Amino acid sequence: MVEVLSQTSDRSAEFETQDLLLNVGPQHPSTHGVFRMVMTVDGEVVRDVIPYIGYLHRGAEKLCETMDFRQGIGFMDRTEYLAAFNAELSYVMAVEALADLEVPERAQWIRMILSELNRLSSHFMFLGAFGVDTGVFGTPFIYAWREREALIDLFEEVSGDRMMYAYFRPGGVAWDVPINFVDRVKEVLKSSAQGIDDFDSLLSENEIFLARTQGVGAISAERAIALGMSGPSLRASGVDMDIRRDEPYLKYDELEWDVITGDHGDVFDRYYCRVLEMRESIKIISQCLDRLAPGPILPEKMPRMLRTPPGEVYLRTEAPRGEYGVYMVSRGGNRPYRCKVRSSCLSNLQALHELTVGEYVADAIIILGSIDIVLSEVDR
Amino acid sequence: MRGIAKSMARTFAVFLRKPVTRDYPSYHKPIPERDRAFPLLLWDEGIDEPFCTGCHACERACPVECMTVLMKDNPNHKSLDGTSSRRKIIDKFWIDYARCMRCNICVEVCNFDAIAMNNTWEGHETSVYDRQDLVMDLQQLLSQSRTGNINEWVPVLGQTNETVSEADAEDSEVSN
Amino acid sequence: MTTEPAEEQFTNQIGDHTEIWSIVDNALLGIGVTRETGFMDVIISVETDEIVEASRALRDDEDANFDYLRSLTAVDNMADGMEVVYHLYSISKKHNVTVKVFLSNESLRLPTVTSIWPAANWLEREVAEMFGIKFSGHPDPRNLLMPEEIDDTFPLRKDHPLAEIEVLQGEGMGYSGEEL
Amino acid sequence: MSVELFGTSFNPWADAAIRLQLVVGFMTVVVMGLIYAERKILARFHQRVGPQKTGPRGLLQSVADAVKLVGKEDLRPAAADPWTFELAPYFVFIPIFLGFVIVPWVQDWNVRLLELGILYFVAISSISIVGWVMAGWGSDNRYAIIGALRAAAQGISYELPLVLALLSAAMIAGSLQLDKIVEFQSTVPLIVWQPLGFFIFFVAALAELNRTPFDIPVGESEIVGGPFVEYSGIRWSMFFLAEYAGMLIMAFVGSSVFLGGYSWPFGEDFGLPLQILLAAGKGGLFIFLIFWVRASVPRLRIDQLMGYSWKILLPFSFLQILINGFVLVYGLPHIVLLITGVLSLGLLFWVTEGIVQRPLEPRRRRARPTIVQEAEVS
Repeated sequence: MVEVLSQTSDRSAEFETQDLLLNVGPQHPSTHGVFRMVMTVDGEVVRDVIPYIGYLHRGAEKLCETMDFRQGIGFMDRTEYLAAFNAELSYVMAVEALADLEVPERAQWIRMILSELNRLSSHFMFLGAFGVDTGVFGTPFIYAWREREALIDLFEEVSGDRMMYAYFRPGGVAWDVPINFVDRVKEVLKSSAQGIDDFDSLLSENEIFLARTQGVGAISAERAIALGMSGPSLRASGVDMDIRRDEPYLKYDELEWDVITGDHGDVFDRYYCRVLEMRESIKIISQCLDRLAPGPILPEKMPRMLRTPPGEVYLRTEAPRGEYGVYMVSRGGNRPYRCKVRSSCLSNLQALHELTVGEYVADAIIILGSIDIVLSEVDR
Repeated sequence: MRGIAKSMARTFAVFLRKPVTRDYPSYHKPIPERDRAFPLLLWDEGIDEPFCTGCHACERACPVECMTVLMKDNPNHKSLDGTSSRRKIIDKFWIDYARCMRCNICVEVCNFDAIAMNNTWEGHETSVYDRQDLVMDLQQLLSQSRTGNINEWVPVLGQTNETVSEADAEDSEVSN
Repeated sequence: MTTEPAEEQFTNQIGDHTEIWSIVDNALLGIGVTRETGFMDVIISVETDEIVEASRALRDDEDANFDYLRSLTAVDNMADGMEVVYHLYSISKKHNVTVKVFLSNESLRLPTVTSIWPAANWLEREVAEMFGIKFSGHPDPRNLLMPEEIDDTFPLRKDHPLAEIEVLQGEGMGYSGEEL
Repeated sequence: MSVELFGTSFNPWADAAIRLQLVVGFMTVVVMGLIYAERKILARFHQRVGPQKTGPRGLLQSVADAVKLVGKEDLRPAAADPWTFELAPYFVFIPIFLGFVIVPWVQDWNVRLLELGILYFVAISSISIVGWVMAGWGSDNRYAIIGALRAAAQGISYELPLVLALLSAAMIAGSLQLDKIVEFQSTVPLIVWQPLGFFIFFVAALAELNRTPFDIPVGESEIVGGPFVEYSGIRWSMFFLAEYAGMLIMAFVGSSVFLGGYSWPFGEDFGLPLQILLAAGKGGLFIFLIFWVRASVPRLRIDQLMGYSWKILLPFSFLQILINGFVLVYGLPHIVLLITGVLSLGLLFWVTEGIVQRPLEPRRRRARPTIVQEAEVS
């Protein structure tokens, strides 16, 4: 059926045609921030695409080199504003590895709950924006914001801020969660599950949505690996890689959960992997809540000013968009000598050219949406 | 068509739900005790002077260098027949709210519990027409605490719920 | 060799490294390698002109199979030159290695590895513009994050200063030098 | 040679002009209400509240918008083609309003009842495509030209199923005059005899109106508004007005042809108020359906859109005409129409589901980690 619907005749032999340069961004409704790409289009088909990034470059790496370890947390939040807990997590775990700090049990569970909740909120954001990219007028966006609002309210109750939490600290978390935390998380999980159901029935089976997303922007597993993609975008191609499982950090190896992989590596699989991943997140959080026991949340002896011995570590965690790594070099003292952020979005965005060329203009937009970039993480 | 029918059924089900809009300017949602807006200075009502002694601890710890602190000798000190035990006291204090990134570090490093993050709506609704108006001086920083329009929640690093519930059992009951 | 941390200093190394050492040694037969042990991963350093050869060996060797370039960055060691750091991972074998290349300040130039890992493309562009390291043979040597016309400023070098902070508090403060 | 209007006699041209003016003036107000209704209804589909600050429950929102738009500067890009750019809104706006000539609002409330009413309607409404292309070309903007070409391709493609669906209804009703078609439906509405025709008409109407899922010419998330990306102020609002007026006229033509307009189910004997209620209710239902679809489905891609029109809708509309022809020629009972209509509609749905490459299948869930399991064992 598809072959019949999408057949087009080869026009190039009949007319002399001229390619059109189409500039998308930096201000465009679907570039998810300040991203610019110049597309060469032949009619409706993209022949070439050149991405331009750097509009949001703030030098977070350089700034971190001039800050002590606690001050750097705030800048890490701002590299990934949609999943700031995950960004903080990589950073503080790198510091802990360097300073050889033992993190108390309770703090680890709290960290896991919050980073998984943050994964939920980030994926909701993806679903919303992606739904709008495919052309549903606002409905998925508002559904997403409705659920994200509940999550962010919870984060505010815990950390005091809605987006830039600065809550994870080297050694643990800054202060304990509120007394009614467990109940509140359960409440929020319930509403999130409802939100995922809403999305599932709104988009996942809609024929037009499937026609738009399936078979579009497909990438093979080999190419996805070679281009350094990570996270759901990589797993959608069928690569079974999840840092949470392969190199377990925190307590992920003590829980029962599955890694979701796709088969086709197209836009739809990237979307649906995320939807299923959200359900896994809910599963993880519910198990964490059962194991959350009272106890200290920072090590007994925390120095007032943290200093680390010289050394270097590349600490990677599985953030919602993929591998978020912090390469930290210390030469002793209270600040990193070099702090490099390995941004999953940057590496995923590299694949854009390969994904887009040969597709339609309208598909270019949803392909960009499907790799779910956060420009502040791309540019850092 | 079945999928489209399912989508339409779901949107119609949502159509019948109650709207979730919070009518913001006319309705302010109660914000949690831990909410962090911008830092404020606290007023010691017992002695009627600020807690802050101008020790520069917060100024040094601030990652974005948004603070400027000047200290002076306390005219109200006991040696000068005053009532205060503070030898030095804050003279001038500026915080540039436009630069502040609300990281809470100034609160954590303060030795005198003199600075706190504003956890009222006043702290969030700070829009002005001129960026210069976001540079708060000492009087502006103190005014909210002086009028009692702030419920202090000065987080102690590493504080667990057990210690909280023992110490402030009554408070937390009230706030919850 | 600027960093040679004593091994006994670290207590939280993950796992036993002997296996990965033997794999890497087998893969890199005939290539001069210096070993170190990092916090989580093993670190090897190779000579500048052998990096492409070593990379290819690490990727193509069946036991090593480092097919995934996690990260590529550089560290400015000031007087001691610079080092370029490759973090490699094998998706099938699930092991890591960190490869380092040390460069002297006189010749900040090394061959590109984009032919081995296409993922290196943008990462090398970023390193090139931020540190001023030339990657010879790079297919697309434009600036990545900075404007294209800037080619003599390298922000992540240690001798590059931070920008001045614009101070709004000075105005109307009414204090001068003697009061401070 | 004179016509009665409000008890006075006029020259027929003057009379038509006055009637049309009344309709246009009235429609402008109705369109404002329609915009308000769309915002409120879509808001409820989103679980929001919608406009609520301007006037009681936000009722004056459209008025405020109109005032703002009129007050805005009318900008023209320096490189634009001045004549094409400035005339384009009229080419979109005027044909839509000329289409109101043939609509039988209620019994005896109309501008003119043309004998070839349906033909006139489809002929005049397709002129507005020229306006779209002019807007796209005149703007000297690449998004605009892409949008204009999409609009032209889509408008022409969906014109055919639309006409054929209306034609098949007219075959059964035996007239192209809209009030005759309405009278024909005083007992049973034509949607019962022509379910396939109604579906084709509805889909083609969505495409003609550039509404979701066929809003690719404006495609906000891709080409940022398409042909009117460069327009502002009053010219932009004319496009907007034309869009909603088009929706209104399509709703009333659709309800007249397929739902029985003002007549069914109570006939014409119940007087004017009930007729108004019926006409407005059916038109409103049609419009609500358009809003509902807008809130629920994504946008098609250009090739899928064209393919759907030429390869699915067009053959099926011919099939409908064929069936009608058989029934009329051999004098078969109308129940045959219902049965074949439902069957062919089912066939159409089945074919439409074929546009999906692969049905939703649960993704592989890789079992528990291999490495960790080994570690736990050892």
